[in-house]
Amino acid sequence: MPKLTVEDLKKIREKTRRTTMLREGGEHRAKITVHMGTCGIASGARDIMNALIKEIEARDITDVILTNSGCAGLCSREPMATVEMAGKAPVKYVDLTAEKIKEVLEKHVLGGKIVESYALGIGSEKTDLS
Amino acid sequence: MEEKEKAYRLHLMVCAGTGCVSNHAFEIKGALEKEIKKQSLENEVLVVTTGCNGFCERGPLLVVQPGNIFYQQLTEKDIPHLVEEHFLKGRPVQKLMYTPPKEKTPIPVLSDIDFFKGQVLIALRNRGLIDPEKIEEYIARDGYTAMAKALNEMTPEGIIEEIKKSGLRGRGGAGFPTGVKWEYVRNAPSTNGGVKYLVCNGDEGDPGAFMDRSILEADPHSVIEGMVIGAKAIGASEGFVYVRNEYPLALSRLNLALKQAREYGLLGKDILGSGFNFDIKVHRGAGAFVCGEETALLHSLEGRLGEPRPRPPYPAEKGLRDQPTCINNVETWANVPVIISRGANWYSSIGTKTSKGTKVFSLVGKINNTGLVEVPMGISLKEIIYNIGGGIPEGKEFKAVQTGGPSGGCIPKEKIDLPIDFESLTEAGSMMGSGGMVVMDEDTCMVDVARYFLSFTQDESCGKCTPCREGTKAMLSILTRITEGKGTEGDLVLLRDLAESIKDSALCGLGNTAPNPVLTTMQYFMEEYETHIKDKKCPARVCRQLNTYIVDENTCVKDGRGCDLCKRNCATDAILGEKGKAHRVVQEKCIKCGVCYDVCNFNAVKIE
Amino acid sequence: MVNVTLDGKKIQVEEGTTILQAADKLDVKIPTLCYHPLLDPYAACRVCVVEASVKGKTDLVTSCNTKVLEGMEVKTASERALKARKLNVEMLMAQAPAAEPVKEIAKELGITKTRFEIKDPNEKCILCGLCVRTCTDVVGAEAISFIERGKDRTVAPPFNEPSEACIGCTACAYFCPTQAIVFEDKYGREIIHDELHLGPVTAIRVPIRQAVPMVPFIDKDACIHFKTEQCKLCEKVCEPEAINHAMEDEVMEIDVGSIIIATGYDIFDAKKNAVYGYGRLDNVLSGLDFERLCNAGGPTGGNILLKDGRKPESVAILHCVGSRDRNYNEWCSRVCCMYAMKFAHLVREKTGAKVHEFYIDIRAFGKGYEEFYNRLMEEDVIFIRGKGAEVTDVAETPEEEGKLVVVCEDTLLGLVRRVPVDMVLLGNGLEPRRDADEIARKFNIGCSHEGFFLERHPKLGPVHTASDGIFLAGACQGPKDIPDTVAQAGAAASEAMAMADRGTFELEPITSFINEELCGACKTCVALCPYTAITFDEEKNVSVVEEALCKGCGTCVAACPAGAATQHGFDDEEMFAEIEGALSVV
Amino acid sequence: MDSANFEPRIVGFLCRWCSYTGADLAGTSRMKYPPNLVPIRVMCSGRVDPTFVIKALKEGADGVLIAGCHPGDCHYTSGNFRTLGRYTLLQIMLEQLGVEKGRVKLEWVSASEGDKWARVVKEITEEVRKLGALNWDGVVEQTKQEVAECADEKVKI
Repeated sequence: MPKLTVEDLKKIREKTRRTTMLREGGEHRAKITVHMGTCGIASGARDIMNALIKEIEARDITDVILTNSGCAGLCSREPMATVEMAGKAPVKYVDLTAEKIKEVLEKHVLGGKIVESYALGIGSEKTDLS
Repeated sequence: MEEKEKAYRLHLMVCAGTGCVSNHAFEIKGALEKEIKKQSLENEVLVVTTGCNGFCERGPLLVVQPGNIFYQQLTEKDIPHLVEEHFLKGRPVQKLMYTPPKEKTPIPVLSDIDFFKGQVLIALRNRGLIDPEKIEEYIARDGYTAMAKALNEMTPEGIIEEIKKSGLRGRGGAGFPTGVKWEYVRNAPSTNGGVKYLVCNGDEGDPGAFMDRSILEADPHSVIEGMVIGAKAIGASEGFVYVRNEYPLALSRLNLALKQAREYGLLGKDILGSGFNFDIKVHRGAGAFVCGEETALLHSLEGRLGEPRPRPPYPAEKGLRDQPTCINNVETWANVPVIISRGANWYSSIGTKTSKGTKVFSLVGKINNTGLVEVPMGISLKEIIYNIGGGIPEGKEFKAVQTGGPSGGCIPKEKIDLPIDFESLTEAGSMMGSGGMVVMDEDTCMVDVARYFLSFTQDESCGKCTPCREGTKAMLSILTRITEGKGTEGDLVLLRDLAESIKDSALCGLGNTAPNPVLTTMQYFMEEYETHIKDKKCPARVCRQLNTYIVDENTCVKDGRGCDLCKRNCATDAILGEKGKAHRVVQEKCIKCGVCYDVCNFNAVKIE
Repeated sequence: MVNVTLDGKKIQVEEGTTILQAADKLDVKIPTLCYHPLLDPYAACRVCVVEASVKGKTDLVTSCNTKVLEGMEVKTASERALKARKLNVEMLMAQAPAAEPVKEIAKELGITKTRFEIKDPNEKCILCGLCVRTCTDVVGAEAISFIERGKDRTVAPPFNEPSEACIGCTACAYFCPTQAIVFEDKYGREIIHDELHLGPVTAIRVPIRQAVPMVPFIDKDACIHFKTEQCKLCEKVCEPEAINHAMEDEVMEIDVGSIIIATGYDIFDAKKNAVYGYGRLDNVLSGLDFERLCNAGGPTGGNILLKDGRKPESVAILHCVGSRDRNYNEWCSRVCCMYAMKFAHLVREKTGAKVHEFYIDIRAFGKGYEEFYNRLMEEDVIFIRGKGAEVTDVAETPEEEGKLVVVCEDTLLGLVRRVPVDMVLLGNGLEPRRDADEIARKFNIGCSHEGFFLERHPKLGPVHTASDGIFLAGACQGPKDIPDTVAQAGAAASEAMAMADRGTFELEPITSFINEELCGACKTCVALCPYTAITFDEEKNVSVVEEALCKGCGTCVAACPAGAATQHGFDDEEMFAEIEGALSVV
Repeated sequence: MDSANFEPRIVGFLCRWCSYTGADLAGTSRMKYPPNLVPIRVMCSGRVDPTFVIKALKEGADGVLIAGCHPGDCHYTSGNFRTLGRYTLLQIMLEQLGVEKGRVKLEWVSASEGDKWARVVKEITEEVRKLGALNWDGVVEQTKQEVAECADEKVKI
C-alpha cells in the first residue's frame, strides 16, 4: 500500500463524494426517482433503474441522486421516472425504455434541457410519505 | 481502492454499536443482505454497518439514505416486508418507524425526531454516516485533513495555541484545559532523550457511561487523528490507547483502524511526507474502575498493579516510564481534529463562558429515550431530560438526576434548570465526570441510591488509601443499616463526617468523589433519610425491610376472590387465609421479601 | 531555599523537602504509618494529613509526599486535618485492631474506641504497603504484592502460594511496622541452638563477635543486592559512604621469599556416624557448637541452655568421636581429651549439672594436664571408661523419658550401661582439611596418606617441607593442641625469617640440566617435571631447566630419550661407574 | 653351583629420602640382613633409568632391587609413579630377554621402615639365590640368535 500524501487524501475524498452526497443529502444536481410500484416493475422499471445505475457509474457522475418510489398512480404509462433538477420543478417521464432514460440523463440531467417528447408534464402532486 | 466508486441508489446504514449488536443487529444485516439479493437489488442497494447511532433505546436501528428514514426496533421477521416495500417499491414502512411516547403519528425522518433534533454533533460527527471499518469513508468525511493541516502547516506551539483558544477541557471528568496540559507536557523535560508519551484513556469504568466505547466503535479514526495532532503538539512519538477488554467490538475496530492508518501511512514514519513519526499501541485493561484514574492507568500500562499514586508529580511531568505523558480521554481526542480544521473560534462559539463545545452524555435510567446524546455545553438539564430524553416513562414524576458516574452527585428536580457545564455541576455537589446521566423518578429511594452507588465505589476502590478503603466500607455499612431500618440519628452525623473526611483526605479522584452521592442526597433529600431513621419508613417503598405488607381484605375477596396465590408463594407461611376468603399477613412471621406484593394480580397486597 | 511557616514557626528549608521532613526539623511531630524514611512516600494511610495553604488556596495534603513551596503555610493540627486524621486512625483501628502503632497514635489523638465494625480482632496488617514496596522497590524480588482490591485487599505472594520469587530475605518482616509479617524457620527449628549455625544474622556483620579487626563485611551469599541487584539500603544510611557494592574480590599476586602453610584442620563431621544422632536429635552438640554456646558473645550470652531454654541437669561428654576408630579416622586427635574435660569443667561450673565423660583412655600428656584430670574427678565429674556406642531418644524406662540416652560398655564394670542425660557433647576429632590435596599440589609438598602435610623429616625437619622456602605450622601437619601449634609456628616463622634474612638460598648441587645440542625437542621432560622447572624454549627449540626450581629428582634424566637431560652428580656415566664400582668388589 | 653356597650379588637403587633412610634405620637399629645387596643412592627412584638395571646385570649383578617411597609419599610428589611405570615395562622386556622375573624387584620402603628394608633384602637375596647366578653372556648370545632368526625370516618374507 503506497504511503499517502495530502493530495492522495483529496483524491480519496473526490472519489467518495457520491457516497457522501447520498448519505448527507449534500449539494446535488438532480434527483431521479424511478417509480417502482408493482405496475412499474411489471412494465420494466427495473431495467430503467439498472440502466441508470450503469450509466451513472460509467460516466462517473457523482452529484445525481437516484431513488425509487411507489406507484405514481398512472399505471398505464409505466415505467415512469421523475427528474428533479436542483431548485426546479420535477419533470415526469413516461413510457420509458433503457434507451430513453439514457437520453433523458444525457439531455435533461446533464444538459439541462427537458426531453419534451417523453415528458408527461412538469410539476407534481404534493407528495406525502404516507 | 477501486478505480471508480460503485453507484448505489440506497445506502442502508445498519447501526452496529454494541447496544444494537446485542440486539441482533448483525442478524438484521444478514437478513437484509439475503433479502436484497433475493429481490436482485444488490447492485442498487448497499448495506453499510455504522457505529453507534446513539438512540440505543430503540435498537436495532436502520437509517436509509438518502432520505434519512429512521427505522427502529427491527426484527428479522420485518426484513422481507421492509425490503420489498421500501427498497423495491419505494414505499417507506410506517410501522417500523419511531413514534414518540404519547403520540400516534410516526416520525419518518431521523432529523425530525426530538432525540436527534437537540443534539450538536462534534465528537460524534460521523456517527451513523460512515462505516467505521472503512478508512476511505472517514477520509471522505474530511477525515485526516486536520491532521494534514497540523502536520504540514502548523507549529506545535500553533496547535497548542489553537487548542487553548478553543477552550477545550478534558472530557474525562475533571475538565482540565487540554491546551494547558499539552503545553505542560511540551515544556516538561524528559530524562530519556526527549521521549514523551501520549495516552488515550479509554478505560470507561462507569457502569452507566458508554460514550468512549461508542466513539471507538463508530469513529476510531477520529481518535487516531486527534492523537497524531496531539503528538505533534507535545512532541511524542509513541502513543497508547488504553481500552478495557470488556469492549471487544471497540478493540477490534480500533485495531483495524490502526492497521488501515498504518497501511495508508497515516501512522508510522514520515506521516504524509511531513517528516513526523508517530505510532499508537493498544493496551487492553482488565476492567478495574480505578484504572480510569490517570496514575493508576499508567501503572497498569507499565504492567504494574493498577493503583493510583499521589500527585504531584503529575503525569505531565512524570508519567509513563517516568517521562512526561499527556493523558486525555477518548472524547477529548475525538474533538481535536474538528477544532483544528474548523478553528478555535468556531468551537469556542459553542457552549458557555467557561465550558466550551459539546459534551456527550449517556442518558439512562427512568427516561424514555435512553441513549447517547451530544449536546452543547450550557444546555439545561430540563432540555436534555424532557426534550431529548422524551421525559419520564409512564407519566411518573421526575425526582433527581445523577450525573458523572457512580461518584457523581444527585441533582434534585428543583435544580432542573441547571445549565450543564463543569462549574455548575460541581457547585451543585455533583460533577461532569465522564458524562453518565442517570434519571430517577418518583419511585426511587434516594437513600437506596446512595447505598447502591457506594456499594459500587466500595467494590471498585483499589484499597490503597485508608479513607477510601475503610471509609467507603464504613459508609456503606451505615447506609445499609439505614435502609434496613436499623439506623440511628447518630449515624447521620457519622455519615456526614465520614463523607466529608473521605472527600477531603482520600488519595485519588475515586476516593475524593465517592462520597458525592451521599453528600448530595443528604443535602437535597435529608427528609428521606430522616423518615428512614425516625419513622422507619421508605417513602418510595424501595427499602423492603421498612415496608409493612398487608392484604386489603376487601380487594382480596372482591377482586381476587381469595385466589390464595400470595399464601402459596410466601416462603415463611406468614400469610393466613383460605381460598375464596380474605387473606392476611402475620407481621411477626413476615420477612418482608415482597413476594406477595409482586405476585398479587389484584393489587390487594398493599405496602404501608 | 524555600521559606515556609509550619504551625506558626518560620523555617527555611531546601527545595524538594517534604512537609514531614520540614516538620521534623522543627520537632513538630506528625504521626505516620505507611511512611518509612528509606522508601519513597506512598501516601496511603492518610494519617499524616495536614492543612497547607499556598497563594490563598488551602488544601488537605499528606505531609509525607507533599513538597514545601515558597510561602507555604502548614497547619499540622488544624481542626480539618485532625478530623480527617482521627477518622482515618479510627477506621484503621477497626480494620487492624491488633496493630500496636495504630493504637499508639490513637491514644495520642485521644481515641479510645472505634465506632466502626471490627472484622477480625487479631488483624495486624494495616495495608500500609511497606512490605510490598520493600519487596519490589528495595529488594527487587517482587515476591509479594497486594491482591484483590478495596475491602478485600491483602498482601500475598502470587496465587497465595509460596513463591519461588521469594529470596527469603525477610526484609518485608523487618519493614512491617505492626509485626503482621513474621517469618519462621523452614524446618520449624527454634531459636537457641540454631543460632549456632544459621540463626538470624544480617548480611552485613562482623565475622565473629571477638573479631580482630572489628570491621563489618558484606556476606555476598546473604546480601540482597547480590541476588536482585537492588536494595543498597546500607549505602543510603552509611554517612561516610564507606560501602561499595561494586568492589570485587581481588586476586593479588605477592612476591614472597617463603611461605608458611597453616591451613589448620577440619572437625570430624559427627553426622557421618549416625549412632551419635548429631543433626538428628536435639541437644546433641559438637565440640565447636558447644564452644559457641558457652561463649559470652554467643547466642545465649554464655548460658548453657537446652534447645527449649531450660538449663540441663545432666550432660554426657563423648570422647574419640571419629578418632581412634578404624571405621573413620585411626589416629588420635590429641586435643579432644583435654577439651572434653574443659567442657566438663565449664558445665559443672555454669550449671552444676551432672557430667558423665565416656572415654577410651584419658590422654593427659601435657604439662598440668594430668593435674586437671585429677581436679575434675574432685569436681565430681563421672568418668566412665567405655566409648559411647549410641545416643538415642528412645526411652526404655520411665526415667529415660524425654531424655537422651547414652549407651556404652563400661569396661571397668564389664556392663552395658544406659545413661540418661539432657545434653550430649561430642568430642569431635580432627581431620585434614578437605582441600589439603589441592594445597599440597599447589606447593609441591607431600601429604601423608591421611592427608596431613608431610614435613621434610619427622625429627630433623619438622617444620620444613620438601619444597625449600615452604614451611608448616599447626594442625595442617597433624593434630595438635594450641601450645604445640604455637611452638611449631614459632619454629616455622624463625626458619622462614632465617631464609629471608639470608637473602639467598643454596641449591643442592644435584640439579638437572639439558644439553641443548642433544635435545630433540620432544618435551617429554616438560610434562614430567613435578616442579614445573622445565620449560620449552620455542626460539631455540630446546627444553630448559630453571635450576632454582629444580629439586634434583632426576625423573627427567631417566626419561630423556635423547640423553640430553643430565643431572649434576648423577649423570649416566657416573651412575654406570658407580654400578661398575659396586660390582667390582668381589 | 650349589645354590646353598651361592652368594648372589644384588644391586639396590635406593631413593635418598625414604628407602636409603630406611636402610639407614635398619643399620642403626642393628638389624641383621644379608650383605649381598650393594646400595646405590639416587635422589629419587624416578631417576632409575632402565639402562641402569641392564648395566648392573651386565656388569655381573644377579639381581636388582629398586626401592622408593610409598605411593603418595614421594618427596618429589610423583617420582615413584614414574618408577612404577618404567619398572612394569622393564619387567616385560627382561622376560623376553630370558631374565627370570624374580631378579628385578620394585619395593616401597619408607624412612621409618627399617624392618621392612631388612625383610625386603632378605627376600630378594633368597629368591635370587634360588635362581642361581645370572648367565648374562648366555642371555646376550641367545638374544643375538633370536634376532638373527627374525632377520632371516624377514628376508624370506
